[in-house]
Amino acid sequence: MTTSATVATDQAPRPATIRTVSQHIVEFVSDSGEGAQTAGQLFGTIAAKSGNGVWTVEIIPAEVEPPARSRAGASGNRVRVGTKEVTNMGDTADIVIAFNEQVLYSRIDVGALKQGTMILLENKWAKSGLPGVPEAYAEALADFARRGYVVVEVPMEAECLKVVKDARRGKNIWCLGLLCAVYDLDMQHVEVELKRKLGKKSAEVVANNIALLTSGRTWGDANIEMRFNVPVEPTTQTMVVMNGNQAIALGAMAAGFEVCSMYPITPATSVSHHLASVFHRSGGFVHQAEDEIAAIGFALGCAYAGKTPLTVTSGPGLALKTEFIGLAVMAELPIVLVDVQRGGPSTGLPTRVEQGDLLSVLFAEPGDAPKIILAPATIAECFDFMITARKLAETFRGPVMVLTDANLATGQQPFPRPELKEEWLAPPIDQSAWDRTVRPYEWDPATGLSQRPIPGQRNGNYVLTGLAHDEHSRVAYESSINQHSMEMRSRKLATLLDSLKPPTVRGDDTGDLLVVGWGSTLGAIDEAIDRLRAEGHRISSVHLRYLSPMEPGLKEIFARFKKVMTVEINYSDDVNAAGFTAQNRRYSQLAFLLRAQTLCDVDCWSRVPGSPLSPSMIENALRTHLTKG
Amino acid sequence: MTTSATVATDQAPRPATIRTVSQHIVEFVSDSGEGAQTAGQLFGTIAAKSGNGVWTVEIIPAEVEPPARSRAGASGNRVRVGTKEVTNMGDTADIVIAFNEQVLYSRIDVGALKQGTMILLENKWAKSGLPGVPEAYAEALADFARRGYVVVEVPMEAECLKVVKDARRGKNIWCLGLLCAVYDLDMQHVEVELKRKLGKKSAEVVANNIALLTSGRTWGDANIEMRFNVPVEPTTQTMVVMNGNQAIALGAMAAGFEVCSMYPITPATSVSHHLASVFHRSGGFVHQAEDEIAAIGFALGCAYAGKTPLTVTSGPGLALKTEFIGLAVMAELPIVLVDVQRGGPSTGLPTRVEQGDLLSVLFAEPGDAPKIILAPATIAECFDFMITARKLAETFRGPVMVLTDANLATGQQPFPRPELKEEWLAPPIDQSAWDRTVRPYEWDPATGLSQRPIPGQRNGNYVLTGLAHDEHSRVAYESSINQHSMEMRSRKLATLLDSLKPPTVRGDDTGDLLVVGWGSTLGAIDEAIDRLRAEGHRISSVHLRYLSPMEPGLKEIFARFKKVMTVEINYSDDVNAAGFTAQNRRYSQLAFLLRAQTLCDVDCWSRVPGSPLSPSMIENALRTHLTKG
Amino acid sequence: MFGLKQDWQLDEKARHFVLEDYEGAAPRWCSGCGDNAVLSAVQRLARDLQLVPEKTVTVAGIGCSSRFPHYMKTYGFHGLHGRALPVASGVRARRPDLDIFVATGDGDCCAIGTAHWIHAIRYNMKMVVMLLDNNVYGLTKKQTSPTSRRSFTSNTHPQGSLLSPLNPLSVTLGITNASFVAQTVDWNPAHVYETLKAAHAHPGLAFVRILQRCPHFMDGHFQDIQDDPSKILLMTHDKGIPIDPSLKRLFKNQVVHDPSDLDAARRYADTQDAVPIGLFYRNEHAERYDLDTARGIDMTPQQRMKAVDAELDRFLV
Amino acid sequence: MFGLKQDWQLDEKARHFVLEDYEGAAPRWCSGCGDNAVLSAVQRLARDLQLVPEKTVTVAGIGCSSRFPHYMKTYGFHGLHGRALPVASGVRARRPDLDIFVATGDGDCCAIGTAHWIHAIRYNMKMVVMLLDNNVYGLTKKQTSPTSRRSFTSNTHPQGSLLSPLNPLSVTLGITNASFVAQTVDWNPAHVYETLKAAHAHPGLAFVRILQRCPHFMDGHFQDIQDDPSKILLMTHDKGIPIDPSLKRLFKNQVVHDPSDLDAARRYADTQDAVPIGLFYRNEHAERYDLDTARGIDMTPQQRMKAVDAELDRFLV
Ligand SMILES: Cc1ncc(C[n+]2csc(CCOP(=O)(O)OP(=O)(O)O)c2C)c(N)n1
Ligand SMILES: Cc1ncc(C[n+]2csc(CCOP(=O)(O)OP(=O)(O)O)c2C)c(N)n1
Ligand code: SF4
Ligand code: SF4
Ligand SMILES: [Mg+2]
Ligand SMILES: [Mg+2]
Repeated sequence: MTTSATVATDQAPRPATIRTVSQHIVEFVSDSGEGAQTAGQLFGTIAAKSGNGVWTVEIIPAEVEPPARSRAGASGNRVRVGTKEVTNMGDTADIVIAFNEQVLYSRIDVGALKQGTMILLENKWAKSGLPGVPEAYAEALADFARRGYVVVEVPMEAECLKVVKDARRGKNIWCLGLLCAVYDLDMQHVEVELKRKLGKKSAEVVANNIALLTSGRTWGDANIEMRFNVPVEPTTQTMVVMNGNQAIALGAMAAGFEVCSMYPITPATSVSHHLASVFHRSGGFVHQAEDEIAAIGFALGCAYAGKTPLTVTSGPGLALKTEFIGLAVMAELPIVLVDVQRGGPSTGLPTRVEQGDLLSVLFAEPGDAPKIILAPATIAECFDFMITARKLAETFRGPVMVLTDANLATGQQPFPRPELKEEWLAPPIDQSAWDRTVRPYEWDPATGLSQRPIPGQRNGNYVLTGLAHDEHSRVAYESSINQHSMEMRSRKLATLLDSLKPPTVRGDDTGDLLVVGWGSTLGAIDEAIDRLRAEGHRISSVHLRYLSPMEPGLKEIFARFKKVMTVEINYSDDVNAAGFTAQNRRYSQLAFLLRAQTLCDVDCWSRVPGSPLSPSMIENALRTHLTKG
Repeated sequence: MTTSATVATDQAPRPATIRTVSQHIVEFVSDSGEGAQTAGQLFGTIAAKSGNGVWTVEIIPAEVEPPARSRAGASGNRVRVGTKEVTNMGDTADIVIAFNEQVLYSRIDVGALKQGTMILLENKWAKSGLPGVPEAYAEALADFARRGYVVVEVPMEAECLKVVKDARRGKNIWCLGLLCAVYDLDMQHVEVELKRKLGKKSAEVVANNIALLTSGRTWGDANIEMRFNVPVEPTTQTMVVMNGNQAIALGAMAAGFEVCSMYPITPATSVSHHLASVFHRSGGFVHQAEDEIAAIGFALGCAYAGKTPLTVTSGPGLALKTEFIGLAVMAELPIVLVDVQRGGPSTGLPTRVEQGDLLSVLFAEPGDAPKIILAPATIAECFDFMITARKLAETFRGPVMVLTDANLATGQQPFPRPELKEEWLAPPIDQSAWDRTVRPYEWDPATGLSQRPIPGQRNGNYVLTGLAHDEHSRVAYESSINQHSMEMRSRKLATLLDSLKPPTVRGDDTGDLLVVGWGSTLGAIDEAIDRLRAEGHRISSVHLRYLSPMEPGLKEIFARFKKVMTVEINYSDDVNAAGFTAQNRRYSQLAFLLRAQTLCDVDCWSRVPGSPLSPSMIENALRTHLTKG
Repeated sequence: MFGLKQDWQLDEKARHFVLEDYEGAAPRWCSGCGDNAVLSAVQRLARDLQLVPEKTVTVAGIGCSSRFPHYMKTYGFHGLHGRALPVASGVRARRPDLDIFVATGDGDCCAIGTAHWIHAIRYNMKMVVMLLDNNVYGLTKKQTSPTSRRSFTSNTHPQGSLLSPLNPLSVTLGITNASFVAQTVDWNPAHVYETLKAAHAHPGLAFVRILQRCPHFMDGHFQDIQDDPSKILLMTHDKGIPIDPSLKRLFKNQVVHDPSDLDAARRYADTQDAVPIGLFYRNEHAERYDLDTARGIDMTPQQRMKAVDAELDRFLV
Repeated sequence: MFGLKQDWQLDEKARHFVLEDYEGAAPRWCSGCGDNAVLSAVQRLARDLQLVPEKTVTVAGIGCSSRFPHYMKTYGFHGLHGRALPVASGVRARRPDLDIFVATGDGDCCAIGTAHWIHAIRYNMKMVVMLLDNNVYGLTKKQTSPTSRRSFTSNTHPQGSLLSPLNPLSVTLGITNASFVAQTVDWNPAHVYETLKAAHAHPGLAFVRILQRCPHFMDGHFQDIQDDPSKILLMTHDKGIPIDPSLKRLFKNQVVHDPSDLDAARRYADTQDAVPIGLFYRNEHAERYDLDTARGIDMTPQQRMKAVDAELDRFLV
């Protein structure tokens, strides 16, 4: 963040120590509805706009309106800012702004704090009239001290009440002002952003907010000694900042999708919220169907009629789509399905992150159902892969599954603004006459590829069917046709595989340990490995984007390392726990695939904490493996 | 078959050459509705009752009423009889009784005939008034001669009309009489069986049928020279004969199931047909739900209320149950799901055999959903495994998947009559008070096992949920609970695995090639291997019944063979076909699992002909692998 | 190109279609199966209306009746059991230019497809939906269907089915936004034809239940109604299905029913002593979801890109 | 042991249950959420009827309203979105001894659960089904539901929803074998209570639609009806829901409606200008599938084995 030239306060600032840091983690936590999420997002946007790297993570309670002052009710945002690109949520927070001590405990529970974390804590609870509250507050203060946190008690509400009547509504902005002091931000920039955020709100509301912001800043300047500066590196690139679901929505528009057919399910739904608010501007529409089966059925109707559709879902919804995905494979209908993975199995942890759907997406359909599976690893890739996915779906005539997760879905990150290309858009529906000598499934025996007629194309008439069928799409009764058509559908994967390059190894090409990952863990894995390499460990990583077909050359890469393991956010039996052995153990999902694929003894370290893996969790796990041999 | 002492005919038999054979294959084929299936079944039953080994395979047209005289319309039965137990459909037919030459072609197309096969062919077509028919018939006769088949033209309809007015209705029984001549059967036994089959039909109908039977026999004795004898080995065992779906239905009753909740789907439905006709006698009922989702939902309601339910389905229906299976795993509800596999993907080949659902059953559910998977390999096992499956479901508190296929479903085989045990039955629903100190998911940390309260049990009250939950079944918000409960559910598989013995190797313990199979292919694989061993090849086999957890000790067994491969009826890329390599190739389903599990380079030979694999198809494929090295 | 000026359509005018132009693969239904009669009615209708074959799409689920698309020489979608209606809705969504016919069975529509049936009626997207109701599961060989009569003995209910049949008409008439509900019988080709013609002309989803004979599994099931025309209640009205004078003579049991009267329609749908045929209800002004889903199909690539660019800019840092 | 002589039940008589005995986890609904009112009505009803807690099962799908089972101290099944009714039917199938309450939301029941809703009504297995209809998807944070009013702005329809709301009452009343259909409003505890009491007493499936406030996402949505009792049409009848005199005074807009009159019930269900509350329809003699599914529960192991042995013998060679 840039250091502000002037300080917009009517009070002389206290002299402060400014510490320059390359990255910093701030959390806002409040009861649900108190605005910590908004304040966090604003802070992230301001940081990004001033040129910092940023990664934000939403802190979301599981219930709509959880009880006040409860661990289950914590709502807010973590914002990690850095001089360079920030690729993940990082480890422990440097500063936490907490509206009460109970929501703070939910962060302590998940290990978000460390000794030395500075806590800016609302202090009104000390004098609260609510039964038990002052005691709980006092107890917590003592506990925090024992834990080595640096607590700054802040009279948030009291200060707000000096400016506005309803403190609950403005506390978040006041705290943003407080942070402006800590990071010595340019208040003009901040005000611009705040006003933009307030949008069409009344002049009075805007004035109130500015007053709160200023008050927070003033109080901070007067009362808080620590100052941090996260320097900015100059860049000429135009950047955008958004979360993964927004990136998917915009990517879908840029890719020329015109139909998103869905049924609401967390954490996928917000893709369609984003789309619904703007899709019509580019001529598209969101169909909210009566259920997930109808959603994909509707989508495949669109596909048959010439428009490659998008459908977005998550675990339980994915399960319901299984039968139709099988039809899409069998009848070779292009469709892009985004699965925003959440905690499973079953309803599981609906708002939490997991990478548990890989095997499901690969194998769920009864019978052989080869399909393409992609996994973006960054917010920018969420955008880009939509363009790739639509092209792949059409070229390879079938479903393309895009796996993201709750971490990408809600994580915000700046990335270079994509320059749209007309070729990204879907071409208009071809209505020229079809060459009647070409069969509707005229599979190229070498590639399995074929062209499909679209209703309206004269002479193209054919009847699509989920039954085994020949090149004419006629129901096949002979066994040779079944074998052949299965082969043709499978061959498409081999064809795509042929065009893929082996993944690049990050770090040295040989070494003691190679870590393989996929999806949202990219940044955290890289950061963990960088630390270990800095310590001198011979460790490298590979991150996969194509899971089906699996990227080529892995066996050869693996052979150059003493040991290979995956790091994943899904379940595996822990070989160190009593009763599990290398024999009876169930592996994490990518590890399982890689073992079958390469026959290398690929190990895994995986966890299902319902939250992203932090670099240090990974670092510790890897260190154990490095020292074990 | 026993040689009859007296011959029930009023005409002196022509002297005949009797050839004694250890096994023989007879096929009946007709247009749909002409009764070849009934005649074939009767023939099989008679053979079984006289003490022969028998295996029957249904020949089913894909349509309800396919066109007459068409390849697609062939309907009938293959009956393989033997002195010893018959474990599969065998290779080519020795005798085919065909009601017209076109349906015969459908058998020729699938390679069911060989040079020397004797064809007993209705000859009325030679003089048919239907346009083109005499020509087609003549052409076929010439073709059959070229192919080296031994054609005996039989005036079936003409002879029947001497006895009854409507030949179409009786031809099948007349042909059965014909076969009685060929195998010189005891007509008294045959008549008893025929009468039993006719059940409560009128005396006139019975008399007509006996007359037709006798007429066929007489004609055969007078006109057919060949005589075969398949000797019988004496046995003291009481045997039953039925098909796999009947065995599942009876096994379910013997296991004490009281609820079968289903939605019709071929080839699973006949399990419920069998059950529906008799289930009420043992106090059970079949619920035909509005769809497969409701079927399993209803079943899980029963499970929650204390009755372990059965549900039966096939490919598309299985796909629809995915979400609920995930819930059954998560909430640990006992249920047995029989998947009678058919050709996939999608609607695929609805009446045909495939082993294509293994990976789907294992992995379909989003998130980690460990479950038990069994695969019976014989008709007798279809019965037995129902008893095992219910016990496992209750002990391990979760879904048990039983994989059969269209081959087992409709194949008939005699097996020793099971002696029922009361302990096989489910105990009555426990309604005694629950120990209130025991939590509803009080997982034993070492095994993952726990006991569940049933509504009606005082103090047992709990709310089942598909959300991540703790031992109290309370919704879990902490990450450690998620990790722990996932581990507990996974541990159950390790616990079961501990109690399993490594599979036995059939043949020598070491050698050049080990063949691994599962499910209905057992008999055909064994037969193929026996032939190869007889030739001196060092080849053995292992057949798996537990697919999850996978049976133990495989890696050690595999290590003792130069090469290991699976034989399966599902799709794999053929490594010998252009463009496929050991690298880009997609493996058959068990092979894939074994590779991941053992890291051995398990090869595979798999095909999707929509019919069972014959011993000689397997033999040829294995021979290639043996000679390759 | 669709959505743009479609010059190529001009030469369509020169084409003339005969019955054969709508005849696909040879039907594989049993002889005497009522599906045959419905197929030929649709083919005749297509010919008479000169529907452009490549602009016509038949959509079906799975079942005997759902083999329908294979027997039309148009575009067709033979999809999944129970899921014809979502697929047809999807086909319609961006293609106002197509003619859509849906064939669905009583199992397909009223059992596994129930949710889609209810919601498709509500969406009211323009298409003709033919419920081929033989009161049984045909393709899977005689199981009870929701519309099977009580005590019907099937393979899943060998001791007789337990519940009274679900009435697809009264259910449909209970759904908000239902806009065209009719019933006919496969064995009266003239009435089938006129009913489908009216259905095709309707601006919205036209739901036509066709009592369909299945001689294979339900031999003689509708025989009584067939033999005794007085068991049919012919609903007539000048806003209803046009009735041939011969029909008027055949069906003595008649009633004048105004298809805009929903209350009366619901009452007639419940008729127990006779089978009402004709138009129960029509509302040409019901909301149509397909008018919404088709918005934007004419947009140029430039317009689309401009819009996406503008959206992207909102996220600039 | 269930199905056998249940001696242990004798000492039940000695037990007396207070409200607390039905109170499970502390409700986590928003304050002012109508679900709270319904929960407390069910708890009071259970207490007043002295339902045995361990013999009571609440079943739900997924949604805010579907959290219901967690807040009852009975057995409960919080299953899958849309699938409460098949599960409840399964619970009922072999357990005539249990009391079953189903809580389902408008998305749960009328969108993803539609097929089960229609068929559960037809099965008519004894249970109380409470449709908690807030006209929105609550748990997933404000998407349009099938019962959302037209032009409702939600996250999936920020420009306003496109269709008129599906009327769950008219649909239910169109289903063959519907046997109890009522409507009430969460903000009138007395009416909710009496309606649920009548529902519980009904021998079959009692379907109760409860208009339910969602202050979090639908602030003021039902305010007009709440503020102006004349916007409610109180249906009264001596065979209907017992009406407290105070209600009679509150709701001036009344009509006497005989709940055995299906035609009239359907007409009232379509009422546009007011919200009818009370009993639309009741038929105590409708077929009950649960009477069939429970057959054989009393059979002894010996009887079962004998039957299986006999079956096996039919397959002897
Ligand atoms: C998901 C799924 N479940 C079940 C089936 C099996 N199945 C095919 S058609 C059918 C019912 C056919 O009845 P109906 O819809 O009335 O059509 P009909 O054959 O009578 O014309 C069933 C149960 C299937 N194909 N897919
Ligand atoms: C298969 C599946 N699809 C979607 C969801 C996400 N989901 C949970 S609740 C819900 C809708 C809730 O609306 P409603 O049923 O009206 O209940 P309310 O929250 O309003 O009480 C949805 C779509 C899910 N859990 N499972
Ligand atoms: S089985 Fe019935 S419905 Fe199916 S084709 Fe034959 S007659 Fe028609
Ligand atoms: S969001 Fe609405 S329905 Fe859900 S608990 Fe809150 S008020 Fe109730
Ligand atoms: Mg039918
Ligand atoms: Mg709702």
